[in-house]
Amino acid sequence: MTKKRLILAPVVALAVTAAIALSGCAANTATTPAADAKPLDGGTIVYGHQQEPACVFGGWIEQAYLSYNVLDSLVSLDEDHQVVPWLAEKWAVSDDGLQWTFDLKPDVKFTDGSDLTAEVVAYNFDYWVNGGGNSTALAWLGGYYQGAEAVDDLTVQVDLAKPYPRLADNLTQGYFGIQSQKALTERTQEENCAAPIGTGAFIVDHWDRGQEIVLKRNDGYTSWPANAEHTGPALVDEVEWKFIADATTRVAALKSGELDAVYDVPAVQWKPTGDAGFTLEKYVTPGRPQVLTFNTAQGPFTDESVRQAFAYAVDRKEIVESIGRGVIPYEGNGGVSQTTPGYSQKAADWYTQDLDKAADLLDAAGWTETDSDGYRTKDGETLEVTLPYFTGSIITADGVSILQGVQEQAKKSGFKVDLIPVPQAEAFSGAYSKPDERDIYPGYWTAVTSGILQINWGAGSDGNPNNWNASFTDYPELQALILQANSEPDVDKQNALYEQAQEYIAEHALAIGVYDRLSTLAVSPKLKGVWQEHAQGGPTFYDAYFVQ
Amino acid sequence: MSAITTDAAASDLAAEIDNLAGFRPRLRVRDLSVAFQTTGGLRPIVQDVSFDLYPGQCVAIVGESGSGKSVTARTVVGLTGRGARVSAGELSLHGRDVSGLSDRQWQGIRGKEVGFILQDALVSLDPLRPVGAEIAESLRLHGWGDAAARSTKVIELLTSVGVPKPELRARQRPDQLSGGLRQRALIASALALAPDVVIADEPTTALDVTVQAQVLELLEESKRRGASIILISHDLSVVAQLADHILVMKDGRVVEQGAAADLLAAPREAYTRALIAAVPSEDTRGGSLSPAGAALLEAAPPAREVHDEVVLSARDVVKHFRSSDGSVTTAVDSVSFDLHRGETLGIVGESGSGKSTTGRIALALEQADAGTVTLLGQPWSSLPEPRRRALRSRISVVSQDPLSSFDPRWNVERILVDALQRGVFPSASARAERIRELLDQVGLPHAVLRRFPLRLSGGQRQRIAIARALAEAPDIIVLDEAVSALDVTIQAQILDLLVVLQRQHGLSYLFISHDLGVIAHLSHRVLVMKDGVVVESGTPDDIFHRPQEPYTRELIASIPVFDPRPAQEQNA
Amino acid sequence: MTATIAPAAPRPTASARLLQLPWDLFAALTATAVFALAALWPALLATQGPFAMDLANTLAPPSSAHWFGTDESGRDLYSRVIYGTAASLGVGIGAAVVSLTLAVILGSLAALGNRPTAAAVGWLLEVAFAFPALLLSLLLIAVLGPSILTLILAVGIGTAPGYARMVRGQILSARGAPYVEAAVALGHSRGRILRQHILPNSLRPLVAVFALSIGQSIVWASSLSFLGLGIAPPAPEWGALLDAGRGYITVAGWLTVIPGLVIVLLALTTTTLGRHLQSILEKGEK
Amino acid sequence: MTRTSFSETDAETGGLLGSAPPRRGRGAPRLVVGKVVSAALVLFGAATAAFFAQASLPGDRATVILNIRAGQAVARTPEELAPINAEYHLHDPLIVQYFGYLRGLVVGDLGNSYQQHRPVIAIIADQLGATIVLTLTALVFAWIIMVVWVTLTAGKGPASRAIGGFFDTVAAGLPHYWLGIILLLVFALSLGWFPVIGGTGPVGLVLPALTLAIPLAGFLGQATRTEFERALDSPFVLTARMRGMGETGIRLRHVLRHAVLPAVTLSGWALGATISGAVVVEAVFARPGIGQVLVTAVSSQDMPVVIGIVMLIAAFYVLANLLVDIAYAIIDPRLRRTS
Repeated sequence: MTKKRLILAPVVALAVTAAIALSGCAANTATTPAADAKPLDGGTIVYGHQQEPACVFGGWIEQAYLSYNVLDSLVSLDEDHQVVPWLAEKWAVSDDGLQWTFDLKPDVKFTDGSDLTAEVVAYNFDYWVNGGGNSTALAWLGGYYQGAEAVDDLTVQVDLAKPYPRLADNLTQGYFGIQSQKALTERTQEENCAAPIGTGAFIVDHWDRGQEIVLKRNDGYTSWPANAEHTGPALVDEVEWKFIADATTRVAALKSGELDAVYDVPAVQWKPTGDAGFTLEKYVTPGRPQVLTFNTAQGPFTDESVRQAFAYAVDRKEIVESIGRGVIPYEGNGGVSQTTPGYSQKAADWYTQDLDKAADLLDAAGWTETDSDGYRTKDGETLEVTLPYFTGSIITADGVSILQGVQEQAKKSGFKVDLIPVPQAEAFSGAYSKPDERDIYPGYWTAVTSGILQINWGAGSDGNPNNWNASFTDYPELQALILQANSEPDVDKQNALYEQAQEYIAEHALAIGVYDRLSTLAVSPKLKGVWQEHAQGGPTFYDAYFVQ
Repeated sequence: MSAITTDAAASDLAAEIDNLAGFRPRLRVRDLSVAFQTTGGLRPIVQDVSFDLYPGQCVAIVGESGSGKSVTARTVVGLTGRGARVSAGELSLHGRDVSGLSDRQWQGIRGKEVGFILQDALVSLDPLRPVGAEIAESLRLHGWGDAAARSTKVIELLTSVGVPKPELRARQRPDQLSGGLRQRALIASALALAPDVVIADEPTTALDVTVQAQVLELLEESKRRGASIILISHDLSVVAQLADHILVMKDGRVVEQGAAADLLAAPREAYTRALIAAVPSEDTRGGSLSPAGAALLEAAPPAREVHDEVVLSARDVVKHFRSSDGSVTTAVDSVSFDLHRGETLGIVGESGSGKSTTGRIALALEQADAGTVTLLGQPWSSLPEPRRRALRSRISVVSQDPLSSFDPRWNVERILVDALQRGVFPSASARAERIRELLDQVGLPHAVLRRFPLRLSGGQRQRIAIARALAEAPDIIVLDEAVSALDVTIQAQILDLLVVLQRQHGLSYLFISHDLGVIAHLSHRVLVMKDGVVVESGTPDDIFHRPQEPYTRELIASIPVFDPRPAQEQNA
Repeated sequence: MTATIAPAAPRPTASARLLQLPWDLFAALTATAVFALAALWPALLATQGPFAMDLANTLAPPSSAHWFGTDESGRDLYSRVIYGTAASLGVGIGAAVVSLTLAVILGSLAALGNRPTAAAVGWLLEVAFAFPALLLSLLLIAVLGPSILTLILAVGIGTAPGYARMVRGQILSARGAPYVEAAVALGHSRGRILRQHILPNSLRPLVAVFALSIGQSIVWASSLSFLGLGIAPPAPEWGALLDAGRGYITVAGWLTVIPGLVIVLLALTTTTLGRHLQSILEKGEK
Repeated sequence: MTRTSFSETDAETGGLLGSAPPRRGRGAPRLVVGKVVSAALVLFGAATAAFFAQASLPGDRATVILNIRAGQAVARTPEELAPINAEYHLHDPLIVQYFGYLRGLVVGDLGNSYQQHRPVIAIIADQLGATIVLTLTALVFAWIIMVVWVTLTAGKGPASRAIGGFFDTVAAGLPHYWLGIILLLVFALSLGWFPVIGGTGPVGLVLPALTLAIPLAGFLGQATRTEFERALDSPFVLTARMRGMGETGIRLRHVLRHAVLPAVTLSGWALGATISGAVVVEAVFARPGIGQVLVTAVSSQDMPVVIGIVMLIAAFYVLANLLVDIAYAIIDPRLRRTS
């Protein structure tokens, strides 16, 4: 008897385990505090984030998220997409649009005790653009920025080569946090990387690599942005910014109460998490959405008809909506996302699935034959296109499924799409970055304004091509529209120009949008006041507090 | 024949008388049968075995491998094994029925009321633990004293079985002790709680003859102190030393039983007679050991005079071995000998005496550090291997374990064909004819050609090994413990075969064995080796009757006296 | 002691022999047949194509229409598992071939090469052991790009050192076997002994190891798929299926549990086959 | 010359399972010198292999360094790359870089991370503790599971043998990440017995360690079971029974010690190899550890970190095997003197 039981034990255990695993039940729900629950003083927010960057600041969005809580920028973006004061109390631009002056808040101190002065800010500008400190800043300001200097203690002047009326908007992104000049010059690169010195609401206390960064409240905080919900130091004592790569684990830990807030809730978890009583924050990133940019310099997509055929072949909306489960918004616009100022709905609606049109266009382009697998051919050559995508940070798991949907639907019209997942190392080493290596490039780029079009479509100069132009082709007409828009001080006129640029992209099918990039948060109901930063998303803990 | 029934009836009567006298058997076994569950159904292993064991008495169970003697002994202590079906008319210990005891109840009996001694302590004591711990365990299991008392008792026990320096030995593992010492330790662990009944299952098998004598002496002593002993052995000469009553088992049945002296002197059954006749000794030399061998010997050419021609000659051969700690042992030290044509040169010695190494050097499988070996008058040991190959056909080998000397992938035919040189037997038909001839010579049916050695019996394998050794009609065969692993009747057949083959082909044998009886039976001349040195050499007559060296004398004295002739004849 | 072996029983007929198979071997053979069929002729077993999407029926739990349920794109998991058999088995077998080929070469050199060769190969093996196999795979994949071939190479090379040591051990032990000495005593040349005895006897156990190695390789390969280094999705290779299902574990557990069970089943099958093969070979031909 | 069955079985099982044949001594001082030299050679080999493997990666290392700092995946101009190439001497001939690196190794300088701007030693030191704790705990768990399971099921008739062996095989064939996810799902998510993200505390260690331990237990169990059953049939076991010893006593006091020898050898190998499993487990359970750092470093071509970790793992492997030798000698003292 005992022997039998002994042998049965693991069998039973395995069966139970399998049953529980199969049922996939995890019915944790949050205990929602009463509506009139009292705010608590202090406390520690345990936050689960996806990716761990190498440094707290830099040109990568993962760094911007952190920087935003530690470093203050000159200006901030509010909910209504208006630029509001932060370290700069006010700012002005000269009539020719070439000189910007920022008046700084007085008596602001860095957490290393040094003062925030105009000189420090000017040093920061230089550090971003010329000192290699921030490549994204370089991408934005390169070609415009000439120099920065302190006019007096609290007034800094930035000189531009060409007018850039939306400079302040761009400066609201987390890449542009102001650091202590003293720290930048006196401390080692390693120290600044791990714990940059800013004037922000939180101070980097320590970093357990691979695990978490602990942020401590800056008790002497005086420089909150105008769009903050309260004044004075942050409300919580501490933020444990944990790195948990696996989305399922993150959400589960939130549900089990181990985390107070998590970043990036997968589409499939969205509704259940909300139903379980957690606060959901969805932020649709402005800038370039997840678009498919065609290589118009080489390969089958040099032919506009083929590009258009591809756009007609795929029901992007259906794919995004079923795989995105209503959480991920469909985005038809190949230029900018629906939350970007100057968005063109017309460009977004340019193509809807029409298989007949796709077939006609392909016939017209000479891809008349069909091989045994159903792929179109021309002169014995298969209509095969390469679509490499960078796994990990750029294309999420949901994104991969969506691309597979695109592949499957394009197949019906005779396109053979080769999906190639490219691991990070390969991506960063410049793989699939040349015209002969890919036909379609999927990718997003967060931005505050439609000025992103210049980064994505701007023409390069001789010998210095614009590597960020994924079509590998300069379109002078498009470039003219964008440049004109960039320097147009009137917002409505500027937006109209940007819309024209998007329509140009749509008309020539240079790129087609697929879905909008999201920054999502799920927050425990006992934690209030967490909001997403408005320039490009990500959690802001300055106003956050616990309730009973 | 009605002898057995009469005998059994007589013993029943005796038992009854004993009972009345209060002299009851310690162990009473009636109609014990054991069968094992196999895939092909129940297989009977022991059938209807009955015997009594009285205080101070030694009952011996004799039989060859597979006869069921060990199973009988184990069943008596409830350790028959998995899948066994045991039935018994009676199985009682001290008058208490033990046939239905639970395992836990048995645990209380084993070691306390019944002691058990197995063969070779090297594997019968836990090789990873000090012998002292093993002995103490016997005490601990039955709640004897505390740890300190037990360790004192262990020393006492080791002393009582004649282990010198017991404190040191108790801390050593079996592999650090000599064969004699560890076997004594094993006995000490079995006798720790002075059990009334001692079961000794092949207690001397694989032991050197001198150690065997010591072990028998210890058993004898424990018997004198009143212990009852069940002695299991395949070796009649061992049994003859100790047994009061003997059961002869064959195929699970008792073929004959009776008082030891009577049974040995006047065996009633043919099987018992064959067993007795098969024991080789100095007295059997020149005669046959097996019934089949007798006919063969008669048919074979008569024994020839040993030729003067020296076929193999060793001069001052030395061989050292380096051990792990860097120390050097001399395995063979200045050994010289000549082997003549048609002669059997016996090399006898205990384990570690260097006799096997000597054999391997003679075969040039081992390179001597000094000295030379010549074969048929030609250089042999000094040649490099490629140049030796031409001469290899002149000398061949039969080892103790033929099975491992056959490539396991090959059947008998392939093994034998492989031994034939293409040059000598160029055609397939010539080879086929030759191997059939070889099988005839070693007395095997041609049907074995398709079989694999693993599927053959030990005797058959050894015949194949001999056939292979004969394949190219060599002048010399080195036989290294070639019959040691065989049952006594099979050994007898092989020894007879060897004699016949020698007479037929004029073979010279270098015959290496630890068994003095075998050496005495077969050899024309004998070398006695000890610690790598030849201590004495001479004719068997010299060695066995007029040993010169003290070591030889000790060796001869250790041979169990086994003379099945009736006592009065012996006296005469 | 030599046990007397009973004369061979009359040979049972083939069908009787099949019925006498141990249950685990019988189960393993059945599973092998199914796996082989799925690998060679998936269309026979699958209910639909491996990539066919049904966007109206995503993440459906196992049902009579979709035995293993559907994934986030409404693809039928059962059909995908069936179609993935070829790739997974291919990786397993391919890696086993690569691994054992390398192992035989390196192991033979280490056991039979002259002193410097043996020492160098021995050192190489030691380094290979000390070098994390995962890193080796990462680097290989980084150099060659993820593909079935890379996966085969990565897994094959990663598991080779262990088998190489085994081969070396086998050869060394075969070289010291009494039957080799018997062959020397018969006057056979070194080459003949190597050819006739040492190599066949030491390499024979590899047949069983090969079967064991297939299962291990598939488990290994699926680990690499988990790290995003395997065959590119949406190819239905099992490791890739597992990896793809991971994100849905709490809402659609079957996407992870079932491919995992299939991998375990295959590993179990090959191990069982290998074990039996080994014991058959050890027992010798009957 | 009677050979015992024991000395043979060691070589046999050890050999079949791909482990080293039991090492035999050659006298203490020579042994120590030999061990040190061979350890150094192994480390040298591992470092060399890691260096050249990294160097052979496609793509320009400076581009990678720059792209990661920027979070971009684009081609870079020579002007952009020049400062990086200068900083890390990436334009020196490979052989010069190699010898420069070796020189650093000899003096114990593993260099600085390209991405974290920190000394590699510091990066490794940060993560090492968690991985070592995980690995050792897993090893202990594996041994406990294996010993209990084998002791309970080995040599108890065909049914228990089949079931015991079945579970060994299943356990050994479980993919780490799959097992990890299932354990997480069942015991953390559904039952809530363990935290989902354990961190480095003892409670958080249980599931990750089990994830590594269960397959390892199956693997060790396969080797041990065979030996266990062989040992159960040994004469000394019969002797112990005849002494009145019970089944449990025999299994634990006598048989186990003999049976674990191959598993001890395998453990040395497993300790070195667990790192691959650790990577996966660390990912599933969001644990810090060297595995994560390794994957990140490889994908960011952070060569100094990669080589540093390789050196560390190689050293760990060498150390583990040394410990195995010692453990072996403790369990089987015969090896100390046999030749």
